[in-house]
This record gives sequence, structure tokens and C-alpha cells, in this order.
Amino acid sequence: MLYREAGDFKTSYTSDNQTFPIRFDRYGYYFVLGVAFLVMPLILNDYWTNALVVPFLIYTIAALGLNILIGYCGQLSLGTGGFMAVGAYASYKLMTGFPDLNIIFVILLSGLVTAGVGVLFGLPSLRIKGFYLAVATLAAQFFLIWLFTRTPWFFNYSPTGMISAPTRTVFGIPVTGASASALSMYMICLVFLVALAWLARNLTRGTLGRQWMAIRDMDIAAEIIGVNPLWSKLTAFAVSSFYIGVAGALLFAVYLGAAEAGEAFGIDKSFLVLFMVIIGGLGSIFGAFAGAFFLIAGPVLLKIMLVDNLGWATDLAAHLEIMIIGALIIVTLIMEPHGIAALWRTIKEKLRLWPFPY
Amino acid sequence: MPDTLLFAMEAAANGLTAGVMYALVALGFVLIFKASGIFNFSQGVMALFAALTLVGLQSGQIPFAHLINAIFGTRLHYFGFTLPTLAAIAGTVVVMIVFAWLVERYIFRHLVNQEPIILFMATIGLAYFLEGLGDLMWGAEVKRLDVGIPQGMSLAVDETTFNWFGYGFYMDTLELWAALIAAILVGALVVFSQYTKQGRALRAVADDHQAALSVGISLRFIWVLVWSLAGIVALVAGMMWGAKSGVQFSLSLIALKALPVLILGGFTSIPGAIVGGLIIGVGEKLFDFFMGPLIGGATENWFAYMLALVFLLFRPQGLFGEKIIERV
Amino acid sequence: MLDAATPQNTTEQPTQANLLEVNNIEVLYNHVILALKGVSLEVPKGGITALLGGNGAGKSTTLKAISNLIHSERGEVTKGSIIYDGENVVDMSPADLVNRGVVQVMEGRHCFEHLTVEENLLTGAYTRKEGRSEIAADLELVYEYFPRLKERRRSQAGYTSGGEQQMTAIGRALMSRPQMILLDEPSMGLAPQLVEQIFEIVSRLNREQGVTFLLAEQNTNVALRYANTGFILENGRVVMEGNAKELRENPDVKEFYLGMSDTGRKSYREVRSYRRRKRWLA
Amino acid sequence: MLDTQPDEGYTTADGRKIGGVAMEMKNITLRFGGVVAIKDISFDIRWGEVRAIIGPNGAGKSSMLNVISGFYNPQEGEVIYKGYRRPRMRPYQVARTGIARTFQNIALFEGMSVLDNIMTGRLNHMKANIFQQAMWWGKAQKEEEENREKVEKVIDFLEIQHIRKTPVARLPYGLKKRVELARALAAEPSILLLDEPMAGMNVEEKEDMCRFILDVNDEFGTTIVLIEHDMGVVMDLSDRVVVMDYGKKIGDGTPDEVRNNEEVIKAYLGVTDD
Amino acid sequence: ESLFFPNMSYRTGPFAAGGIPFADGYADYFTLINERDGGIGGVPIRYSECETAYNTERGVECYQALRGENPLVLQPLSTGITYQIIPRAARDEIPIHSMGYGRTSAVNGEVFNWTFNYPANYWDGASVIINYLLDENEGSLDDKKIVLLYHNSAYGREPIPTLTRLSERLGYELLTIGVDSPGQEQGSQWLQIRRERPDYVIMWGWGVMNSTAVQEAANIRFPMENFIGVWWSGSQQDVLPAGMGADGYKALAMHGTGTDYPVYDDLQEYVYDRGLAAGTGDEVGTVLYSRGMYAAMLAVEAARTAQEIHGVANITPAMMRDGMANLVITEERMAELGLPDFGPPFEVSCQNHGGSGQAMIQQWDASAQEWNLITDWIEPDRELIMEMVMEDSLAFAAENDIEPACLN
Ligand SMILES: Nc1ncnc2c1ncn2[C@@H]1O[C@H](COP(=O)(O)OP(=O)(O)OP(=O)(O)O)[C@@H](O)[C@H]1O
Ligand SMILES: Nc1ncnc2c1ncn2[C@@H]1O[C@H](COP(=O)(O)OP(=O)(O)OP(=O)(O)O)[C@@H](O)[C@H]1O
Ligand SMILES: [Mg+2]
Ligand SMILES: [Mg+2]
Repeated sequence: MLYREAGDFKTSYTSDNQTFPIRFDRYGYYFVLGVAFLVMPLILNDYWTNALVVPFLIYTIAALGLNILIGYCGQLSLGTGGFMAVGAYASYKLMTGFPDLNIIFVILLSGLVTAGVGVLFGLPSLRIKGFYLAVATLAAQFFLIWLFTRTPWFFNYSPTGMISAPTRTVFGIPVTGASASALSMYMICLVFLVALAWLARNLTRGTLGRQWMAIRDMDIAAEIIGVNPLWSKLTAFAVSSFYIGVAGALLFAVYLGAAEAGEAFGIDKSFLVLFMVIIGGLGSIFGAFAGAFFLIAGPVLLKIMLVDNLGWATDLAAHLEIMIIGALIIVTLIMEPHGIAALWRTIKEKLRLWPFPY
Repeated sequence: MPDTLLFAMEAAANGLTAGVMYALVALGFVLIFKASGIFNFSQGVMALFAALTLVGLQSGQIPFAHLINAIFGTRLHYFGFTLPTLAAIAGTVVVMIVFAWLVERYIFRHLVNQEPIILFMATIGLAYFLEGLGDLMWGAEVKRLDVGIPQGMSLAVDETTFNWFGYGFYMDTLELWAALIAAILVGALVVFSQYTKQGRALRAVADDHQAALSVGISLRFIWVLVWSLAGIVALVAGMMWGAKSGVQFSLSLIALKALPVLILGGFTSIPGAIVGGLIIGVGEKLFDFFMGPLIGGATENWFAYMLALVFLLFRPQGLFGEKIIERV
Repeated sequence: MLDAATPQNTTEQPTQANLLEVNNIEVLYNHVILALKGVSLEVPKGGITALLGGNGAGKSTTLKAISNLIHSERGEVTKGSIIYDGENVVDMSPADLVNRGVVQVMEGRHCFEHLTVEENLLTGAYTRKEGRSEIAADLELVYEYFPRLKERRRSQAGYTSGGEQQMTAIGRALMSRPQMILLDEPSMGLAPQLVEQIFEIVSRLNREQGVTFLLAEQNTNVALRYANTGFILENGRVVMEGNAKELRENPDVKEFYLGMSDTGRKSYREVRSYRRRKRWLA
Repeated sequence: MLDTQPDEGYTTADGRKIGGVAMEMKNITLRFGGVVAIKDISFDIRWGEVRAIIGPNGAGKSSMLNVISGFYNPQEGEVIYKGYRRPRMRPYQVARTGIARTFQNIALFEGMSVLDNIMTGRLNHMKANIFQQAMWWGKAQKEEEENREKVEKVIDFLEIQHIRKTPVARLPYGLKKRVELARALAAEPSILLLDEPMAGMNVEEKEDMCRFILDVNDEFGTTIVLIEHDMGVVMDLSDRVVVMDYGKKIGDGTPDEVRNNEEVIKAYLGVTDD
Repeated sequence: ESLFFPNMSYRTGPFAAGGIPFADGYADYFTLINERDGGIGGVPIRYSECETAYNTERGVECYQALRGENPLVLQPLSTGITYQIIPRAARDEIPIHSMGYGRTSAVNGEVFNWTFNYPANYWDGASVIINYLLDENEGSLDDKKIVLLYHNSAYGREPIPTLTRLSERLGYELLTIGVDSPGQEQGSQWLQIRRERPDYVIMWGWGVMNSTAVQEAANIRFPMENFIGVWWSGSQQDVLPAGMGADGYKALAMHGTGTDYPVYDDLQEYVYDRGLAAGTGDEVGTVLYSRGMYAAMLAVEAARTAQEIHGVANITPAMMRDGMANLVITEERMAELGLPDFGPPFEVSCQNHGGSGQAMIQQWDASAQEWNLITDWIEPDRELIMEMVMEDSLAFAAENDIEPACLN
């Protein structure tokens, strides 16, 4: 009797449009938010924050962004790594060029810069579709990385081409650089994530979201019923790149501290985020969280299990680890092609029918 | 003749053969895409795996030795005998066919009628799995692969061009061989897909899994067939690339070089893979030759993609790909 | 119109035993959506059986369950059995079934878009072992049935009109020389002339070659005219079954499926209010 | 029976007033490579009428709708809409001029729920900008609710309340058709193009569908262009009928006129139904 | 109680082939110390590996996992990871030893208190090669043309400033040609080299880039004795794939190779024969194995020094840092350790974390399949390098508000 929508009658369209129409879900959501802001800071230690939680938060932002592009608007992109690099280098140039600019603005501006670049590389999507579009985004990926490793201006002419984030503060507390504490890193990433997830939710449930989905499901029909493909695709590229740029800026400035385009933002990154989106579930906000968690926590937990607990050699463990990750991807897809989010929905539907099997 | 022109010609000629090397990898992609609409990301890893298996068999390595040793505390490495190259190749072909069967049985059978992106994702999962498996089975060290194909500067080309132009062109013998093998391979595959009943069935499956099932095409058979073929193509690619730069992890990354080739030629066209390879090969070599010094070199990674992109703007389905049907 | 000449075979009862028996099957989509809740059917050998019912009644699902195409839509038969020619076929692959002579024409055409019309037809002969000449002869036969296809034989199926695709799909099924054809809404999108023609072909194949038909059809009028027996589905259950003639006489069927009232057919314009069909399963 | 003066309309047998010319197709020719889908066809559509297009399979009916909705650009001829020659437009621009349609091969957005599908029909009535939408504040939310109300009316009207939240991929064929109609209706178009809306329905469902169509026509005065193979429906519903065969127009007139046209009988109707 | 020496190894990923032998050598030496001497100063060594796959994010994860366990010294084994953990390790007071890689300007111990890169760094390496070439050409490189073929990454770009400055001074023409990672395609680069006809090619490569370059050089018949790699481009796996074509190829050597050192007798007795060898055990004596062993040996010596300075056996990371900052390696000590002439003698100080900067040149003999040392220790141009080190490190200090100073 726990999980029921019966009794939850909607009296207005507003309440029907709620993010969590079922009361149980809604309370669950407040609970999670409460835990994230109030309880987690108390119980997290440095290792878990740094090894797992902060990257999870950052990659969730990237996955949200990519999910908007692929999951909602149906435009396949493999340029995530390149766009994250734009965010990272933009934040580096802003941080070093305007030392007094607050880091929050730096990160937002980096997102905007990335959005611009995203729109530029999104232009071919008006003509090119599906896997063919992947080439346009791959071109972006390789070109951007090349640009950042070849143009000294981007790394302030440092001899090695590495960029390092100087210390910046929010309310006097350092959030970037070596002196930033795990807690402050956690908090800034969490705030960005919660805000951006909320915006993503709003965008995807409104008109723009429906335009994106219409383009995704059947672009020709969408155009005939009045969706402007140019506008929808480019807004999707812009919003998605904004998120990815913010994620790139956070990854560089807050998490890594130092980076080099080719190494930190290579094609692997594009694939990693793509995995998250697909494993989590295309076209689902929750999916971005689930996918990022699966792919960030999975390897770390496997490593801890195999190496630290079972005492296996690291290389054996690492080989097994990629095999297991690969196998898990396949198994998830076979179980539910639409990812963890869909799996979760099915479970909820079952719960709703419980105790009847169907 | 002015030197620049000669040099450019040399670069272009090398581009042609380099393009063929890319095309070898692209061919495997095309086969699978044609037959199932699956964009097989694991093709590169398949090439690596095939090459690893070939070397392993050739040198009599014990598979999973590392794992066995770790578990049982043994110190196994080699069987102590080696296999002749041809036998090792035959053995690898068998392994690739078994692999194809397993892939169908345990993965794609369960993913019939799913969207292309889901299938694509599954192949990425497969790529991971296979990469780990390859390392676990044969170890991660660099291995030397020698199947008896000569390597190094082709003297014949050098001499001929010297007589013609007074400047001897450099061409790699291995790449010339690769061109020959690719030509044979493409010929055989074109005949297979255009002139046989199975060829037509392949295209039907790619269009609509469900409808193909409804006319009695056995997806299982078709898929095992094309994955086996793709496995063999991967072996050829792995052999050529492995001979060039050793067999090790990076071999799988050649898939990234094959993508623009594939896209430029069109996903569904076997000859397209070759033509695409040639265009990309020549294009990137010439671009690097003329523009590289001006903009800092190492342009090859992105130029191929940019070139493919420009072509796509004019032909969204690639040069020889099937037209994308847009109707309501 | 109903009183006009009806094909003779409606009254004949098929002579042989059942070719297909569906025993109380349940079909579950996606692990949660129960689409069929115990459907049983018998299809006599050499007969034409019609499956009727409103939108969402489960006609297509039943047909797909029989041909086993249901698996590719994440559906499964969770209960009951399907016996074809004495064999339980629930666990067979669609290809096995085609090899045994059961072929389905799916709802919504499902042509191979990039193949030409002719190639589409030829894939229909995929399972056949005979030589080229026989297949070519059958191809001609299909063209004879559907001259329009002959004109469009070299066009990619994706670019042909809705009706042309429907003809292609039916022709493709015929190419495999099946024993039994599962037809899902064959008349959909076809011009009236062609609808008659298709049913003529059905009854001809049935008479001349003894092909068994199971057809889901919304055009109840025509379907019941050509069928021997009929089943009416509603909400995943069989609610009425019987000989086609009896069904046609049934007042409810007359009213709701044939659009006949005692006063004869009335104009669609006259229907002034939405009527709700009498539910057998209220 | 037709009024000869083009701009004043005419009165139908059952007393409805039909207005002036809404759209005029002038000498339209459409070719695909060697295939001529439409050959020099002209006809007009008047405000408020139900105009049917019939013809055998492959005659070019759907292509004609595609021309009207701007998806195909004819090689020759012009479309006069509301008295002006329509310039070359992208389909979405055409949609914004008040033309909505349904498709022969259902073109719903499979990944979305029924409600969202219908809401896309109202796109052109929603004006909140991207920032307002992102914040879900003020205009965006208000607008969403207003439009939701309109959509709910359509949902009630078509009696699909129970599937409101169902993903359309799960719906049976007939309901999908109905949802498609709902999506087109939600746009509150001045001209509604329907491509075989009743394919795959039984008599009872067709009756319902006819009722919906007529009601829309009556209540909102929506002009309707209808392609249908069920002659009963066509004859009962339409005010005027265009008959096409092999891309050519072979007949144009009231249902009765068309029904008795020799050429039409030969090419399409065959033996007259009832 | 134990002394914790972790290793941030990479036995998987694109550079596994280089990571495996290094990790094996590093591990085996610690095993030897435990087995033979019962640890350092009586305290056993605890060794563990954390797999980074040469990937910076994994590196950060490893750093976080290791740092709680009081590691005495970290070997990040990747230039990228080193850059990332330098500031964190300084905050957490954990010493880093980036031997022959990493941030060159860490030589300045007053800025980089916790980072050490003795005995030699990239700028030393570049300078040693040039000095060697000067020697070969009777003291003049005027009118010579030298190509630098480099891995297009932070690592590969390191030598460029040094080589550029030296070219200004010595008058040779420098041409830099980048190869994008991983580098198995160098067709156009080598065609360019063929056209340019340089006198020498210097290579800063890693992984598959090395073997491909050697193969390509052989293919275009570039005289192999004029082709010189850095120490990361001079191991067996770089030359073996090219077969006889690689004969004559040269590379820098930070240390000796092969098993002709007395220490191998001990290793055989205490480690290999007892079945304690790390990995598959077939890397013993290779160049990168030797490097791993050398790194472990330097760590052990630094630990000993720390024990002496502080008079406690169970040292902390901070004490270890003092040991490293006061490390003195003499020829005698090397001989005592069973590694005579294996590495250069050098001293570390609080100001200078860079060691002597010396290196040798080795040459590949393809028929015997072994590396031969063909020179003695060659000095780099230390003056120039210190000048550059100061510039770069002071810029870093300014950027990060560091007041250059010695810790003790
Ligand atoms: N792929 C699917 N996933 C989930 N549910 C489905 C799926 N296909 C059909 N259903 C459900 O199964 C039920 C029966 O559908 P079916 O398509 O068999 O109806 P039908 O009788 O063929 O209707 P129509 O005349 O409209 O074609 C419907 O309620 C539908 O919602
Ligand atoms: N995009 C296209 N490319 C090529 N041929 C086309 C295209 N669109 C339509 N055709 C052809 O034009 C002709 C008319 O097609 P259309 O779809 O308009 O027919 P229709 O009258 O709607 O027929 P139906 O009743 O069967 O739906 C057909 O022969 C079709 O094959
Ligand atoms: Mg149906
Ligand atoms: Mg049509």
C-alpha cells in the first residue's frame, strides 16, 4: 500500500504537471536533497569525496547535457570530450585573465562559450543525420583538441601546454586549487548540479523539450506540424554544450586542478559520457544520474573489491574490470534497452500493480 | 619538374596506400552495417584481438597464462612449440568464427528490432569486453608479428620513379601488398553481396529486422555469417597493421581512422570503403604537406574528419551510401 | 450489398482437422502490459478464418504471437500453447515457422525501404529451394495480381505510395508459397476495387491451392463475406465465435461491425451522437 | 449545384454555408525523377467545406497533401492561399499559416506520451522564451496551463482520456490514428488535411471518427481536406470530391456527380458499392 | 610497523607495454630488500600497486586512495598525473619522485619542496644529446639540421625550449615535428624527414610511437646511428619489432641495463628462485625493468638517509622528504649495492632536487639483441638549464603565491 497513485487525484493542471506526481516519489526527492545538502557533508571522507562523489556530480552534469542532445533531441554526438575541453580552457583563460572574477561566473561564462562553440559544430546537423552526424561531432572533438594543444595562447604559453587552476574562492572559501577542501569541492559541484538538473527538467517538460523530442522521434513529421528544425536543433546543441562546458570547467578547475587537452579530454571522455547517457536511459533526467553513478562508481567499487578485498594483482583486476564493465553494459541493454531509468520505471509499474503480477 | 610537385606526388602516392590501410578496417564496419544496421564499434578491437590470437598461436603462447598463474600459483607461459604461419591463420579464422557465433548467441539475438543507437552501444560494450579478454588471454606486452610479408622501401618503385623523374619515390612494400589484398577482398565481397541471395537478405535485414523475420530470413544465420566475415576482415587488417607497428593495445585505435573513411564512402558500400580510403589518404597527406608547416603539423587526426564532413554537406549519405529515405 | 452474390464457399465447412490451435494464450508486453488474457482459436485446415474486434482488441498481438514475431517487440507468450500442424510452436523462431509454411503480413506494411519493389518480392522467396525459373514464374503471378507493382518494380519501396507498399507486402508473402498466411489488415489503405481483388485472391488461393488463412480485418463486411469462421476479440479475450454466416446474422455484429441497422445502411452524416458499442464484457 | 461565382461560396444540401476560396491549386505538376506523381492539376478548396480527394493507389493523393503542406515543392504550378500566391516555404512555416495534417503512415512521436504528442500540436500558440521556460516561471507556466486546458478539451472530445499518459508506442493502430487527429486538432488550424484517417477502423469506430470530423467542421468552421478509400465515408461526408488517377485529375464535383462519372467508375470505383 | 612504498603503475591501457617492466623492477627490488635484509633498517617494506592505466583521473583516484596510508614516496609515472598531484602532495606533505619525467622545473627545491626529479630530467636529456652530438662533430653543430620528433603532449613538448635555446647558441637548425597520440601513423612525418634530409633525428616518444618511428626510419633508410631517442624511447620493445632494421639506433640511458650486475645474483637467489618475482618475470634485465629497479633503489637509499638523519627506523613521509633532500649517491655506494657504474654519482640538496643530470648513450645491436653503452656519463649544460628552471619555477611560484624557501 506504500506505492500508490490512487488517492492522488489532481485537481489542477499545475499539480498534474508536477515533476513527481506520486506523493511517495516527491517525498523521496526531498529526502534525497536533504541528505545531499545536510547529511553527506557530515559523513563523507576525503577519499570518497574525491574518488567518487565529486566526479559523479561533475559527470552527471555532462551526462545531463549530452542527454539533452542525444536523448531528447536525437542528435548523436561524440564530441563531448572536445566540448568539455572548451569549458576547461575557457575557464582557465578567464581565471588567469580576470583574477578578480568570481569563480561562479567564470564557470557560467565557460558554459556560455562552450554553448557558442556547440552551436557552431551543430550547424551541420541540419543536413546530416544519425551516425553520419557523429562525424561532424568527431571532427569537433579532434579539431578542438588539436587546437588546444597547438595554440600556445590557450595555455598561456606554458612550455608543456599543461594548464593549472589557480586558487579561487567562494565566500572566502577556496574551491579550486590545492587548498580547496573536499567539502568545498563537493558543495560547489552539488549546487551546480542541482540547479542545472532543475533547469533541465523545466526545459524538457515544456515547449522546447517537446520540440526536441518531436525532432528526435520523427524530424520530418515534426517539421510539417510546425517545429522549426533549425531552432530546435541549435537550441539543443547550445543547451547541451552549456552543460558540458560547465562540467568541463568544473572537472578541470575543481577536480583535476591541472589538465592537458589531449589527455584529459580525449575521445575516451566522449565515449564515457555517451555510455552514461545510454546506460542510464536516453531521454531521462534520472537516467543521467543513474548512468553517471554506474560508470563512475562501478570501476571504483570493482577495483576495491578485486584488489583491496580479494588481493588480486592490479593488472588482472584492471583487465577483468573492463571486461565486467563491458559485460554489464551489454547485460543492461539486453535487460532493458532503454537503460536503468526504464528498468526503474518498469519496477515502479510493477510496484503499482503489486501484489498482482500484472 | 619542380621539387615541390615531386614531393607532393610522393605524398599523394603514399596517401593512396595509407588510405587502403584505413579501408581494410572500414570494410569490416561496412559488412556488419550492411547486414544488420549495426554500427560495429568493436571492429578495431576485433582487429587487435585477431592479431593477438594470431601471434599467440604462432608463438605457442598459453592463453590466460597470467590468470592461471595468479590463481594456481603456476608459472605457465608457452606450450613450447610454435605453429607455422598458415596454420596459425587458419586457427585464428576458427577463433573468429566462434567469436561471431558467441556474439550472435549472447548479444544480438536479444537485441532484435532495437534502435540503431542501442545496438551501437552494445558493440561498445563488446569492444570493452573484448579488449579486456584479449589482454587477459594473451598479455599486454608489445608483440612482434611476422607473417612473411616484406616491409620497407619498395626498390622497384624507387627505381622506376627515379628513372622517370630523377627522384626516387618512397613507398612501403607492406602497404603495396595491403593494396593488393584489399583489392582481392573487395572483389570477393562485392560479388557476395550483389550477386547472391544471401546478399539481398543482408540488405533486407538492415532495413527492417521484423519484416526480415517475417519472410523467414534467419537473423541468426545472417548475423553469424557477417560477423564471421567481419572477423576475417579484422584479421587481415590486424595482420597488416600489426606487421607495421607491432601488436598491442593501440592497434584497436585504428578504428578511429577508419570512421571518416567509412562515413565518406557511405556506410553501406563496399567499394565506397576503398574509394573513401583513397580520398582520405591522399587528402590528409597533401593537406599535411601543404598546410602542416603553416599551422603546426599533426593535422591528420582531425583533417580526415573535416574532409568527410565537407563531403557529407553535399551528400548526406556519403559518396556511395544508400540514399536516406525521407517520406511521410 | 450483403444480399448480393456471396462466394459459395462460406457455407462449406472445411473438411479437415484444425491446422492451428491456439490454446488459452496470454501475452505480456514489456513484462507488465497484459495484452491477451486467454485467447483460444482453432483454424481449420484449408479454411479462411477472420479475427475481428475493435482497436486494441488484440488482433495483431494474436497474429504476432502465432508467428513468433512478438519477441522482437519485447512481448512474450506467458501461458497457453500454440499448436501448428501437431507441433507446439511457441518456442520456435519466425524463420522456422516460415519454413513450416506459416507466413505473416504485418500490419503497417513493413517493406524493405531501400530495396526495390522487385527485390522486396524476391526476398519473399528466401526460404524456397526451387530454381530461378519457378520463382520467376511466381513473380509474374504476383505482377499479374498487382499490375501496379509491375510498373513500379524498379522503384525503391520506401518511395512508393501507401497502397503500393501494402501490395508489395502481400505479394512478398505470397512469394514464399505458404501453407498458411496470417494477414493483418490486408485491406488497409487500399482502394475499394483492390480490396475486393485482394479477397478474390485470398479465396482463389484458398480454393485452388488449399492455403489456409487467418486474417485480422477491420473491414468486417468483406471479411465475413469471404471467411468461413470468425472470432470476435475484445480487450484481449474472445467474446464470440462462430460460423461466418451466423456472425453476420447476429444483430449486435450487424449493428456495430457492419454498420447495418434494421433499416439498412445509414449515412455517416446521420449518426448524430457517439454511440458506445454494447460491451459483451461490461 | 455549385455556385458559379467563385468568391461567394455556396450552400450545401443540408443548408451549411460554404465560404469563398481558401486555397487554390493551379496547374500543379510534381515529378520524382522519371515518375510523374501529379500532372497539371488544378482545383480549389473553399472555407468551411469538406473536400475529399480520392483515387486509386499511387494516384498521387498523398503527394498532393504534401504539396499543400509544403513538404514537396512542385516543379510547376502555384498554390494560392488566402488570395496570395504562396512563396516557397519550409513546411514549418506553412504549418504556421494555419494548416495542420495527419499522415497516412502514422507519424506520431513514439517516444512521447499521448498528452505530449497532442501538446506539440499547440507549439505555434506558445510563446514563452527559452529562459522563461528554463525557470518554469510566469509566462511559461501560465501558458503551459492554458494550452493544456485546450488540449484537454480535444482529449475529451476524442475520448482518449484514459490513455493520456500512455507512451504512444504502446497504442494499437486505431488509437494512434485518433491521437494523430487530436494532435492536428489541437493546432486549431483553419485547414485540416487528413490522409486516410479511417484506415484500420471498423464501422463503429469510423462512425465515431466521422462524427468528430463533422463536429470540428461545424463547430469551428474548420476546412477539411480528406483522403479516404471508404466510399461510404467519402460520399456521406464530403461536399466536393476531386478524383485523381495516375497523377491526373479525372473528376471534380459533388459526390453524386463524381459517383456517376463514367471515367471515375472505370478507374476507381469499379462496380458501385451500395 | 612497515614502510609503505606504493606504486602508481599502469599495467593496462595504451602504454601498458612500458608500464609493466617498470612496475616489475620497482616491485622486485623492494622484495629483495625485504627478503635479504628484512626491510630497511629492520622495518619491512610494504609495497602495493594502484593501477592508473596512464589516465589522469585514475591517477587522482589512486592518489586519494594512497594518501591516507602514509606513503613514503609516490611515483606518479606519468607527466600528466605528476602535474596534477604536485600541489596536492605539497599540501598533504607527501614526497613525489618523478624520475626522468614530470615537471622539469621541480628541480628548484625551494619552490617545489615536495617534488624530486633526480637524477636527470628532460632538459638535461636534451642537452646531453646535443653535447654528445657536439662531441661527434668536433665541437661544432653549425649548419647541421636536427629534427625533433615528439609525442604531441606535455611530455613530448618538454625538450623544445632547451633545444631551441641551444640552437640559437650553437647554430644548428631545429625542426620540430609532432606526432599525435598514440602515434602508430607517422607516414607523413617520415616523408617530411626524408625530404628535409636532416643530419640527426631526436625523438621524444612513448609507447607505440617509438616502435613505429624506428620502423619508419628503417623503411626510409634513415641512417640509424643518427637517430637518437630519449630514455623513454630506448627499450627493447621499441626496437625489436623493426628487426634488423633497428640496428644502430641510439638512445639516452639514465642507467645501465642487462643482468651483468652483482645485484642480480641476489635477486635470483632471494626473489626469482623463491617465486616472488612480480608479473610474468620475463622482463628481468630489460631497460625499463632496470629503470624501475633503479627508482626503487633510490627510494630505499633515501629512506636509509632519512633514518640516519632522524634516528628512527619507522620514518614518516616528512622524514622521507628530508632523506630525499639529503641523498648522496657515490660510486662506492653503487658498487656496494651491487650496481657498480649503473647510475651516475650525484647529490641532492634542499635547493636542487635534480641530481647530476648526467646520462649515457646506448646503441642497439640487433643481431645480438642487446643495448650497448657507447659513452661514459655525459654532462648536460647545467648553467642553461638552471637558468630555465629558475624562470619557470619562479613563474609558478608567483602564480600560486608560493614564497620560495627551503623547508628546513
Ligand atoms: N509493443 C507493444 N508494447 C506494449 N503494449 C502493446 C504493444 N503492442 C500492442 N500493445 C497493447 O496490446 C493491446 C492489443 O494491441 P493490438 O495491436 O494487438 O490490437 P489490434 O486488435 O491489432 O488493434 P488495431 O485494430 O488498432 O490494430 C493494446 O492494448 C496495446 O496497447
Ligand atoms: N518522394 C518520392 N519519390 C519518388 N516517388 C514518389 C515519392 N513520393 C511519391 N512517389 C510516387 O508517386 C506516386 C503517387 O504517390 P502517393 O503517395 O501520392 O499516392 P497515393 O495516391 O497517396 O496512393 P495510396 O492511396 O496508395 O496512398 C506513387 O507512385 C509513388 O510511388
Ligand atoms: Mg492491429
Ligand atoms: Mg497515400
